Amino acid sequence: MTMPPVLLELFVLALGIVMLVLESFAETRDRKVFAIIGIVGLALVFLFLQVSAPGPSGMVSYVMDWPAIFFKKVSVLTTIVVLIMSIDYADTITRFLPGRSPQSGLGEFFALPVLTCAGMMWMSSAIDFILIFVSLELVTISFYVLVAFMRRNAASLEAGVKYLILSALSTGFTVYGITWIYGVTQQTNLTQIQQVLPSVPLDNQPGLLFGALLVLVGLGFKIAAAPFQFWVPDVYQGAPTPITAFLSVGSKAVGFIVLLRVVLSFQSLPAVGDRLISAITFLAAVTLIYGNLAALPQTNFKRLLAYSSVGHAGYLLIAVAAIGARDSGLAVVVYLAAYLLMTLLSFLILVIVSTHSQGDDIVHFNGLGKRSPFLAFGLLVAMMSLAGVPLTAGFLGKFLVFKVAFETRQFFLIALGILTVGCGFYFYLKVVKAMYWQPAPPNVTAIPISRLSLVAMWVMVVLIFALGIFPQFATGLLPSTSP
Amino acid sequence: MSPLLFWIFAAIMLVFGGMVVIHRNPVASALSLVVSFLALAALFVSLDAYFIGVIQILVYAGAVMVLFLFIIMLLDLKAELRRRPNLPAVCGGFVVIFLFIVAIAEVSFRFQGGDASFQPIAQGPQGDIWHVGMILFQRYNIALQVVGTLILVASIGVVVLSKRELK
Amino acid sequence: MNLLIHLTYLAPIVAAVGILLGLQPRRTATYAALIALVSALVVFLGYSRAQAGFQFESAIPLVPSWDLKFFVGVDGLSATLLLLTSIVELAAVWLAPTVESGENPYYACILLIAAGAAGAFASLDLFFFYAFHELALIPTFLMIGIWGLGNRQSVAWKITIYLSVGSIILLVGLIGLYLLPPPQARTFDIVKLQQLASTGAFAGSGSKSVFILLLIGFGILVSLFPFHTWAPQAYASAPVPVAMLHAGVLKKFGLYGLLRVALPMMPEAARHWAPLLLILLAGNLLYVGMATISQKQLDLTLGYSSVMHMGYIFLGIASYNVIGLNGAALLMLAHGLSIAALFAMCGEIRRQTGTVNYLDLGGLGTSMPTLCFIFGLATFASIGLPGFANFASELLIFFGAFKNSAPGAPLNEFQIVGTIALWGVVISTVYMLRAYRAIFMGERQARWQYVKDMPMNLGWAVILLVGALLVFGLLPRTVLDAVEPGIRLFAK
Amino acid sequence: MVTLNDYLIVSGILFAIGFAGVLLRRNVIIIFMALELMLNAANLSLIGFARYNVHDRLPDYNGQVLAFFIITVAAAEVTVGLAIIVALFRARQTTHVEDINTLKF
Amino acid sequence: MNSSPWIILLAPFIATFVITLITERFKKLSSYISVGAVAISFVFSVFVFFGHDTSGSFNWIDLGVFQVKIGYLVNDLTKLMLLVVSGVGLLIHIYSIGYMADDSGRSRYFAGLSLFMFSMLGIVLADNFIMMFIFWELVGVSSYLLIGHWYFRPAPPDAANKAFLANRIGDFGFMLGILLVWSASGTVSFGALSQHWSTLGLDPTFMTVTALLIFCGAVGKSAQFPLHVWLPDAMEGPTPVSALIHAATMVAAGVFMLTRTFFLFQHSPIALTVVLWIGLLTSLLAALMATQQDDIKRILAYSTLSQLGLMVAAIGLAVPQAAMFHLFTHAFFKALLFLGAGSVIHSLHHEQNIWQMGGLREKMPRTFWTFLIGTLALIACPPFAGFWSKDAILASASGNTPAFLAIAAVTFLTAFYMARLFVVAFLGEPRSDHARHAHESPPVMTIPLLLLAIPACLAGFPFVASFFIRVPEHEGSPLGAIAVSLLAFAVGAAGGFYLYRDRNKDEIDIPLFEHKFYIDEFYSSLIKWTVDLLANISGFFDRWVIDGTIVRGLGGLTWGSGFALRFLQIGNLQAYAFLFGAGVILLLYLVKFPTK
Repeated sequence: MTMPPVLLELFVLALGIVMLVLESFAETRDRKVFAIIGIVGLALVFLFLQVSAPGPSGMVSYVMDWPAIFFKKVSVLTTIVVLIMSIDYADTITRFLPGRSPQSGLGEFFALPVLTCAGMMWMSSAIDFILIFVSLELVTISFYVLVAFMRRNAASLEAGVKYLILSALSTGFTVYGITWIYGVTQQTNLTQIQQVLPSVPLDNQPGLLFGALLVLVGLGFKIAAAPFQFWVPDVYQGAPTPITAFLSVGSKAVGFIVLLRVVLSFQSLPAVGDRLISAITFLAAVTLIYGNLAALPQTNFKRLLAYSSVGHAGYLLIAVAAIGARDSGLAVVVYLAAYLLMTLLSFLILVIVSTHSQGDDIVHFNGLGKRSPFLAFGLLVAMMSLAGVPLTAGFLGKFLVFKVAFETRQFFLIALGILTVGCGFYFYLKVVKAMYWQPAPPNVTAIPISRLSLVAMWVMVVLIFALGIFPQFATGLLPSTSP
Repeated sequence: MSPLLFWIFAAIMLVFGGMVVIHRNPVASALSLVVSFLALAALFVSLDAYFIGVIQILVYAGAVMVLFLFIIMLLDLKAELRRRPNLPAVCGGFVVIFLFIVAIAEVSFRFQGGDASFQPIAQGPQGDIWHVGMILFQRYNIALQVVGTLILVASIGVVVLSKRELK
Repeated sequence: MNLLIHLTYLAPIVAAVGILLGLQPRRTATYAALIALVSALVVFLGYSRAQAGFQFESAIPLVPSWDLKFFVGVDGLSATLLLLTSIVELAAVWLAPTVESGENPYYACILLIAAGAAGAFASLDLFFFYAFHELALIPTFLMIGIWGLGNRQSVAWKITIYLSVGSIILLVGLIGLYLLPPPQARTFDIVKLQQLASTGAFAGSGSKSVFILLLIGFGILVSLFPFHTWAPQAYASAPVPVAMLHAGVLKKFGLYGLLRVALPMMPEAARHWAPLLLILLAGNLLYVGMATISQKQLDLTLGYSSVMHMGYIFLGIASYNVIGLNGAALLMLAHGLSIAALFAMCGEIRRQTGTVNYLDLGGLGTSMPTLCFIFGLATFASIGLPGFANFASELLIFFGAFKNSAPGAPLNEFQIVGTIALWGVVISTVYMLRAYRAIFMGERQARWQYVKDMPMNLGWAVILLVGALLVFGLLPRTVLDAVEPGIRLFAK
Repeated sequence: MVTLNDYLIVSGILFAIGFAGVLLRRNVIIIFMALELMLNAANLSLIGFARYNVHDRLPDYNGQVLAFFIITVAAAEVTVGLAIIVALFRARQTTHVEDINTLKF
Repeated sequence: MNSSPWIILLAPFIATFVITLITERFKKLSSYISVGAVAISFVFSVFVFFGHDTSGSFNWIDLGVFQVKIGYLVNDLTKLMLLVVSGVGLLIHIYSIGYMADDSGRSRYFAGLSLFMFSMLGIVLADNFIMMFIFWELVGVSSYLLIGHWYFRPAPPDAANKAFLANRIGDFGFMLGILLVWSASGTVSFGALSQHWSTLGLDPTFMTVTALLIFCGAVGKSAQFPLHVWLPDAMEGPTPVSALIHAATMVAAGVFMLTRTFFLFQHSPIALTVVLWIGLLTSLLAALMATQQDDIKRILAYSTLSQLGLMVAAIGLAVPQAAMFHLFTHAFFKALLFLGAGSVIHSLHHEQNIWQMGGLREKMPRTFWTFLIGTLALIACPPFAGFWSKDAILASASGNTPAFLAIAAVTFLTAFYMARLFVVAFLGEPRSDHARHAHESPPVMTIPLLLLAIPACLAGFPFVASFFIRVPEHEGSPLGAIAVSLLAFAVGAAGGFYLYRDRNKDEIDIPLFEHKFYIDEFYSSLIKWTVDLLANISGFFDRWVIDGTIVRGLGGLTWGSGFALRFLQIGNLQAYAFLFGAGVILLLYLVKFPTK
């Protein structure tokens, strides 16, 4: 494709603006059409991405390499699924969003994710701290709005405030960290930083490490790594469910691409790079423990997924900590691809079920196996994959993570991984248990599913198995094995 | 800039920064913040960053602070009630803050050349605003677009979040 | 011909999907199991004993850069275990009781468990070897949780968590194994790995830690002492087909893994860890054996006995010579058949009387003579009486253990544990005969007079199992001649 | 003579003051102000570094550009943040952090 | 006729299968199949008897480095045993047709009998240890099945379990011995071992231990002290079974095996001594116990024990020929006695207490006379068969005074208790209704009695015996031995006769003997305090410590820490900010450059 890559983001941006404009002219029309427009537009973008190859971008702060394309795809795909979910969730949104017409505000709810998607796509390509910072903030600020979107819903607002304050705090640290990195290296561009790092004098290395660690803190916040994860359960629970899905997949994914790029460029100065790796190891350990252990007693499915999101960040961090291994980048990528599928699938079904049964506790899934076997099956597949049962995508991710960890001799993390996988089986199967073991509450009916969601669900189920059974799909994601 | 002026402005900035935290009345805090930011703008100027200094005054002291004050007035926030301080939390907070300052001091003092004075710079034909602009529109053009989007998103967000509720 | 082997796991998977989509469960499952059995039988009989090595190979390359393929094929050992799988599968499907609600998922789960086992035995690729086995974990969880008995929920949790932790340890071990050779030689191909092993690629210092990971991982899956406590209660609470498939077939995966992966590739590490394994398996034999004696219910007795019998197989494996390993291989088959038959009949007793407690039962032989007779045969098989395959294999295991010594030398550790194993035969006699006596013999209580003999479907299922035991017991060479060449490749 | 260290230390203290505000104040709006202090502290360091790194007898304007972006972003953040806080106040009649704790565990 | 041994072996095996699988419902047919099979075996045994010594085998298991062979080794010993086993077996099969005529489980019974014949013939034919062990076990199984034939009563299954377990304990030693033999020599073939065992240069202790372990097998199977307890209980089975298995053949298998493997003992004096004294101890104890029993079959059972003890003692005296000779004669007269007792029991509607009998002489003349012949043979009355064989043992003990005295004492006791049995059961007045209405058994039962009475009379005469067996030559002075033997016999028989003539109840009451030296009680408390206790401790430990405490504890600990971790998530924004800051500090101080 000869189209300048940067145009893709602009296209997405235009798409979002078009949706906004349409919103303002649509008086009584069904706003769900906007979401369909967004989905179609993003699907086009996805197809473009599918056929575009990496190449020079002609810009210093923006690259178009394989990871960039991959993470752009992740962003687009996530947004598509989020939009599909949003359609199902629209009724809940409008309930908490009074306006002139019954659907007022929905257009923004569909358009903002598209704009956020543009931010994520920029972030996937960013190799300059300035661009990283602004696109990160674009994503963050959209999320402020989206999380607090249901402004009649106290929980949504509370989540919004918590996210706002903590995210701004982490931004403060990130900025301070970037400042120090810039101060020591005199550069904001990662490629140039990588080049000048070996010549950083010994006295400046602590400052460099200080900056890098603070950046790590900020990114750790985005990817929900302990001990910077405290916002996650509360915000996930309070936010509108599609946005929770968006947060847990999109925000995390772009956090990881930036983290990978940063960590990788710091490898050129082992004194700092290795310390950064040990910091990540520490984060990985704490994250694994916290995410998986604290999930054990959960009874709310959304919070459970929040803790699970933290737990998976732990596994991903293992892969990042094993950056020295050949397939480390691949491990992150594959794990994220798997994580995307299984988490979005879980959220999709959560949206459908919770819309129907007015609640998102695990008990609301009781007897789902009997009430709606296909939904239950979809969720079963998602849970299996999250727990890491072989022949699903989640297993492939865990497999690669353990592989790279073994290659770099991260035995402590492996031991923790073993323990936490066991915990994971427990809390994921709790949902399975509710669906299949428990009797359904009396006088419930089968849950209606929109055709779009059904298609999306089956596509993801098939993809989960496809990725698990044919790993070449996954390895094909990233031909050059490291970003 | 002479060291004296630097220290004066630095002191103003820190003291009023502290006032933001200490004052129980939100309005006082906000006004202290304005003063602190003005001093900060002076420090920017002392670093030959005139453009940033101006922006700081325009955006922060001008726009942001007005917004803050406006909201405080709008919500009619009263002074915080004196609540019993949670002693362990306060102590913990101070320990964390202290350790953080120590960490910053350590890396700062180790910074090579940190104790040397700044190299003089030439006053070229173009002011710093020219340089900043060149970089902004050439090298970081794309970032500028992103920021544009960001502001768009922010304005949509504000609209969505505070649209009047019509019955 | 090469495609037949695919049927052993594909037939049940396809049938399971079909059943989930609404096909008539019982008939579909039976046909699928029959197809699997016929193809396994053809593979077993068609396996050329003269050529040895892996046959019926077929591979689909997946990830060339890792040398990851979907690669199936059999040697004598896996052909035998495939046969075991499909026999037990057919029996389990055959005798599965009528389920009031959710008959479709019930049969689908049975088939999936069997398919997991079959796939694991057929795979010649480490990745799928592992993956297939764990695939069976979730159906097991569902089956025990939904259709189990007694304390089913906590039991389902326990077995699932326990086995998943075991599996993940195993996974780490397998990854370690994959990473042991130099990067350009790395492969998931078991055949290639075995060739690599003969060049000493795994002899490095890492092999010992990899081996212990594999040993513990496989050990947990096989209920090696002291990681055994999941097994008895799980089997007691599981629905009958699950107990049969799990205790009979799925559990053999760990042993198969040791024979297929751990031992051939890391012989030195195997010898290094043999003393530890000996101590642990002595725990299986003696300690678990004693614990079995103290059980007061048939299901728990069978569950514990199944744990105990793993000790023999481990002994065969620990002794690491042709005799012991062949014995272990044969005992895997024999134990699978006998424990499946026993669990099947235990389920029938419980179905009719509602109890398997020894104190409540007695004299059932009068009411159910056929069941009593076949149960007796299975009992004899499980305590290792000649005529049944269990005897031949235990015999080989004892000889294998005693092979590891210099003539006339004082007892070494193998012989001591061998002696314990021999005493284990007495222990198993004690508990099995006690059980048989308590259930079938003596005077019949009045309340059991309406108990009927077992139904036809169960009858044919257990006759299939016990008949196979007798055939292999009388003609052990049918199995051993196929297994032995593969074992001789790496053991003396 | 004013050195880079002086700026860095002052900036560090300002950052710490901001952080202290976040930790100690109960009013969300004040906390938000404190966060602005932190961002500005970062800016001070940034400009300091930019002035310190002299190329061709000119300061490194990259740092100033970054500072510019930070200011812009911070402004946008403030507007959205205040909108959320206002919405929260309307829903709950409070801006105290202790009252915002229905979501927990 | 090389296939003859195979036919001998397989005929009963096929019968077992056919009966079990096909003719289970046709009870008569089943019994004829069984008898027919044993008849085939007998006919071919006769062929083999007159044939040459042969051997042949095939590999049952072949692992290259290790083979398990199934083969036969036909020599004098084999021929004799084949004849005895199939001959006595045939008669007892025929007898069973009558005895079990109205038993509902007849097919099962005959299947068991055929299985037993198969296994016993397998032992006899075996040419190596492993094959012998295989059939050894099978004999145990068939014995278990037949003892437990009436499984719906409480006692037989218990007895069956006991028998099986005792055998298994013996087999434990036996197998261990086989393993040691094999690990030392690399072979299990009798042929190879008998030639090379003594030339392997093994440690004497090792040889002794090995021999004694092998002897364990015999202790179990031949019910020697301390594993003798099962045999009397085994009388719960149908009487023909007791005759065939627990008197004539199976229990003799131990002696046969010791003879077969005598090369192991030959060079190990300690082992021989142990064997001798185990045999003598068993013999004495059993004889003492027998004097106080009231059950006709039990008395015979104890006498079997006692006689087996003598045979074992003969092995211990290094005269296996004498043991075999006694085995040979004993098979006939003990089978005869049991069948006679069976005839009595059958006719008295399963009354087994001798004090409920009496006066059967007139009512059951054929049984009476044949039983008398059997008794005389057993108590070594010249010239009946038992006299000759027991004399041979006594003679070989002449160099060993304690052993000699013990054997003499056994002879005396045997004569005494058999006289007691005979007098009480057959003479005097009937003491119960059953006895009063007794009648002679049908010919299908009495003809085997008559046929067995012939060898019981004649088999001992050297000219007859030497046709079948190499009769041991008497060493030293046979006269003294004969004299002592005769004296002991005469005193015992006379004592028994006079003490119990016309008595209605036992005048002598020795609880120690009556309660079998309290050995059963001792065992059951031993089992209770060791096995069951250990089992319960293990069970408890497994349930509550390993599973309950460790496994569950770990699970609970994990869950609990998860629960505790949740309390960090208290919902307060500032707490999160604080934790965030603390995290930053932790990270900064954990990972930093060393300060200058």
